Amino acid sequence: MALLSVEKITAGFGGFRALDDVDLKVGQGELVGLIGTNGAGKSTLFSVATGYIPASSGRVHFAGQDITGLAVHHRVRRGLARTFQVPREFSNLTVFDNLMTAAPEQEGEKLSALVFSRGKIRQEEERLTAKVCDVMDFLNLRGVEGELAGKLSGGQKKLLELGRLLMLEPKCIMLDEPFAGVNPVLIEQLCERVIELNQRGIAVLIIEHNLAELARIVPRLYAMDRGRVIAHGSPDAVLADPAVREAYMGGVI
Amino acid sequence: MEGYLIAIFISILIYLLLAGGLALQYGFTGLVNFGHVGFFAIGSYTSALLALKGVPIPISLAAATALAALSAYPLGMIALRLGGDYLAIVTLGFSEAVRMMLQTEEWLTRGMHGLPGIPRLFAGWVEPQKTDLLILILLVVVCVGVFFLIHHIIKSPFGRVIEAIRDNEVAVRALGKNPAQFKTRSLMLGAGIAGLAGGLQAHYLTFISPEQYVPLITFYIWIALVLGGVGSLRGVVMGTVLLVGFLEGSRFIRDVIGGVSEVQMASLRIWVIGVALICVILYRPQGLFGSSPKRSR
Amino acid sequence: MTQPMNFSRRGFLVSGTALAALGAFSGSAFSQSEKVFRLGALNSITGIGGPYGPYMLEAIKIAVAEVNDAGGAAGRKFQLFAEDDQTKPEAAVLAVKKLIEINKVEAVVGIWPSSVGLATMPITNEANLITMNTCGAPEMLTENKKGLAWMFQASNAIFGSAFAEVARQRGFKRPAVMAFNNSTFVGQANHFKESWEAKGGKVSAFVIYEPNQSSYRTELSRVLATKPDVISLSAYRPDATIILKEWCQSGQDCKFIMPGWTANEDLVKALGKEATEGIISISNVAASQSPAYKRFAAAFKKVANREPDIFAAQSYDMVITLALAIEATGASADVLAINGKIPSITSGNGQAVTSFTEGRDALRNGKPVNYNGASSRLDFGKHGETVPDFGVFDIQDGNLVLKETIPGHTPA
Amino acid sequence: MDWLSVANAAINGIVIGMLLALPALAITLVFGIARFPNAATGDYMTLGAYTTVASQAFLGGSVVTSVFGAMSVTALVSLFFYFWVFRALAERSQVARLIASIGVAFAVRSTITFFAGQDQHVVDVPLVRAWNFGGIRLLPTDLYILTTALTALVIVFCIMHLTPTGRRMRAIADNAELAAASGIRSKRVMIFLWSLTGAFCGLGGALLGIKAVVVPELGWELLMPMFAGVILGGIGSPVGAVLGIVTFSIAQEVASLFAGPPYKIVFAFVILLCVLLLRPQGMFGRPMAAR
Repeated sequence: MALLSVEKITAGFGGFRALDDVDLKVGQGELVGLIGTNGAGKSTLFSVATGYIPASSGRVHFAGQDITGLAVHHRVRRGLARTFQVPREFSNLTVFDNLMTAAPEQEGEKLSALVFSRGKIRQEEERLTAKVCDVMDFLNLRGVEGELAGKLSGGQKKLLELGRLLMLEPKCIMLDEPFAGVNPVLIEQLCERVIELNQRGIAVLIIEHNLAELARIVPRLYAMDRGRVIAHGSPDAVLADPAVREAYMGGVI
Repeated sequence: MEGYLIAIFISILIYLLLAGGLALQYGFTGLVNFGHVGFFAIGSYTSALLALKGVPIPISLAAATALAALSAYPLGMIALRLGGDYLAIVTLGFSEAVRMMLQTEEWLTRGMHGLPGIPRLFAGWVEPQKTDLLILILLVVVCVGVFFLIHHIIKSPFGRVIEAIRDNEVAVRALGKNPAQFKTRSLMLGAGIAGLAGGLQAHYLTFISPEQYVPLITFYIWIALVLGGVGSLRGVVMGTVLLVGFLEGSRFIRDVIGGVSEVQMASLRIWVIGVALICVILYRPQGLFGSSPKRSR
Repeated sequence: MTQPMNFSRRGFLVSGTALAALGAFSGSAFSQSEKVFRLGALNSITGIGGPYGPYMLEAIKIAVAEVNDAGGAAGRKFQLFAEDDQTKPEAAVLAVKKLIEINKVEAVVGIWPSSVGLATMPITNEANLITMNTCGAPEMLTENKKGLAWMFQASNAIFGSAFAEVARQRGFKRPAVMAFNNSTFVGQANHFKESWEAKGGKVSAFVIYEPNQSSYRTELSRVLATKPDVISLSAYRPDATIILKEWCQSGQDCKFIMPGWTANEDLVKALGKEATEGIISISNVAASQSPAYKRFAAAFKKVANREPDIFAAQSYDMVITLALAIEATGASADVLAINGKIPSITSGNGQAVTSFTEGRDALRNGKPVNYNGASSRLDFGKHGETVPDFGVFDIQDGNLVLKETIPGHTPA
Repeated sequence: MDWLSVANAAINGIVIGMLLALPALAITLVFGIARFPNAATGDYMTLGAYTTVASQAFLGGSVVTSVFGAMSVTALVSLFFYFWVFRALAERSQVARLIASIGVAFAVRSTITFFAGQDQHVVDVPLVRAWNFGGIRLLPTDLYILTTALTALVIVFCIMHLTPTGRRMRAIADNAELAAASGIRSKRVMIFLWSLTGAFCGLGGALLGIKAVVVPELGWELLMPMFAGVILGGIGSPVGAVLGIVTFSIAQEVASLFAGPPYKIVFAFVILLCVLLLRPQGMFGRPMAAR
């Protein structure tokens, strides 16, 4: 039984069909890649799966439940989390606060608690601080903990976004081009972390343009073109698929 | 002399409360509220009407705060569904709707005739000349309290989330939090503070009428925020002092320089505000007294 | 939190000191002479009062000059301090505090809207200041608890019933009412309706409109649809201009009764003779006949290059009345004593006078006087209200022509 | 309420709506291209009205030449503020530009009142009687205004669809990033945009001055209904702005027959809210995709 399964999804705006009858499955603890040219519908698929864009038909199932009609935040609370193509850091907050904010279901987010259970909040903050430190150690963000997130480099922002997801303790993470605009050293580091997370049992779905890097780490791959899934299977099989070669500029990969 | 200074400070402090509420909404949550004066009006009329019915002033002030905050709830629900761009026009429309209601529902508000004879704060406690001083002291206490509260809120986990919403709402949703919930609360908090300011003003002026609650008041508060700097409480305080100080201080300019007619002076005053606003935004985006926003821990 | 509060405290101190310095400056500059009466003018220079306030201030300046040129009242010269209330109560409160605290004025004249009158009354009462205004709200009378406020404009109630009286005398059968939505005009409209219906008539339409619109055609059509033979139009000049323009274009026949401060030469200038022909304009008095008015109008024209409106005339009278009261009480009298003299120098069987010098000379000869002003005979009721005679004018070929004078009376 | 008064109210709404369509179009174009609600729009109109009065009084020109004069003056002022203020704020937040435009509004209006005072002025045009068609009244003046507004709108739509600059303008309004990527030079477009919107505000103000009276708050007071109309039509959509403001004006006028004049604004506002809740992008706006 798949953890995330997208079934016969169609979506579009205006007269334009961004997704056309798309099926996609990510199993428990699996590491899956998603490739395609610009405008193939990859990011739109992410947005439909996570609830940012409504599907005009089709269903989304997660952990055995139909989540098609759920709001974004409800899906996240069930363990389905994503990053964005362009990093969406909280630019005027420090790296530390970015991570602290990400922790789910905090007592201190309730206004009444600010008055009535201040002790509880203090304990909670201490517990979360420890967790944030773990995450920062894991992602090597210790040195920049007090920096404003807006001042980080592109690669560090991607790490930070990954860190925020980790604070959520998700079951499945969807990474939208995590390596784009990141220097090679950091890519290496990011790759390792993603693999390590996957080994801890978190399912991962990655959109990536860097096919070489992707083929190296994922055992299974989907390819999309013009809103449809045109191939899926092992990286070698997908990359050899004529339809995929055709979509990628007449076979030059 | 002292009496006049007290009056100016009272007026500064009332604006300061309004600015504090708006700072919470815009400066820290990113809500573009252009109907702040509507909450101010609701507070004024609630407290005044209750007090005229014989309700003790502390209770009527509490009611004013509560009702202003509650009135923000449905507004938030509607406006937040529509998304950021629309909040400005929806809130502006709301404040005009409130004013029209105050003008029209004569059975309740006496319409354009206004409400005279509102019980004054501390009336009968001391000799009449001293009540203003007591009101000033009360306002200072209230302001310090409210700003302490705002400070406390923005340093809390709740504050972290609203600032995150200001910076990137989409990402907050990606963290499993419902921004609408936080935004509604921030809107209500700010509205409640404005309502309290309204109640205090009513019991200070002892006369209120719908003409006092025009959108210009909202714009003045925005100007104060932008002049001082949005992202910090220090900027908010300084911006308000500067604006009200200028509006009032410009009376003296004419006494001193002369040669400018009253009509021209009024035009000049607005002109200076307009040009100052442009220049601050162009050349000092963080405001005259603001530093770039940063959370300290 | 310590940070922001420190700063705000410093801000308070800095601005406070600056203001104190300025206050000391303006105070010291003017206080050499003891024989001065410090007079505050609180006018609506900007805001809705913008078309009237600046001219009221001009009128006050003319009167002040007249008194000072004659050597002052009981030897005391007027020293004028002018402030703009922006036609807003909360701005007025600060302005009046400044006049009291910094300029140490002993009387405030020229208050125009009722909202400002009502908002400043508690403050002026507390400071024992004489105030003279043109406010028409009935609450002014009840709030005038110390008897220090003097209403130079007839109250809405008196105005409204005078309108109804004129409508009846002219033989109209189906009057309609249109009014600008503010306390003065809504009050007038209500009293028109009441006093018309009290004598068994019916009002064909009753419309209160919102100001600041670019067209009032829908409101006007609603009134015209009931085919009234006369419309009681309580309006200011900008909205009256639009409404009359639209009425004229509609081609429907009907007359208008309007307050004199709107239906005057300026309105004719804005609209032309055709649209204003036959408008019935009601003012406090047969103003143009009074010598006080003639003298004032001549002086006013020199400065402002136009006829004074009724508010300007009232503002002029405020200063002259005050000057005569000071003259009657003597140089060393305090404010309350001066206030006490106001009724006796404006009514009673004293010698009728129409200017300050005339009144002063009579008073110096020990004769009682009765000042008949540029705006009305100025007889004050027991709450400080004027109950003037009304002059009924027709606009004919662009000129105001006096048709009759009717006595005003307070409705029961 | 009989149908005659409803019809007359609707006609009045159409005239006011068409008149306001000119500045509303300016608002929506600025919103689409420069990306902010320009609060100075109202005071550009006021400037247009005052310029018409002034050129009539001092230069003694006819109404038509005065109106053209007003259009050029507002276009120049609009360009001036583009070069001084809005160009420099292109990279800043929407709210920054909005607040700056409030500053511009204050500066323009106070400059006018400094020289012209607070009192009202009128544009000198002869009064003409209405034509009466069985109770439905049509004003010749209104027809002139309607024709002028329509002509101006047709011209601008032609410009936007037929000239290269106009096409560039629409491309930027559609998608600024894409337009920049495909090498559209936006400076010329911006100059064109600001002079066009300035001229339109000036024309709208002048026409309003002819229809009503010229007071300092003339344009400022109309900001709310104009923004509401633009939103109703869908922000950034030129056709939407015109239809939106006309619909809004008709709704306001007809509403005042039923709800009473003071609630006119409230009622029109409720309509706006309902439309937005059902169709958040406005009547003619396109839904925006999040990326």
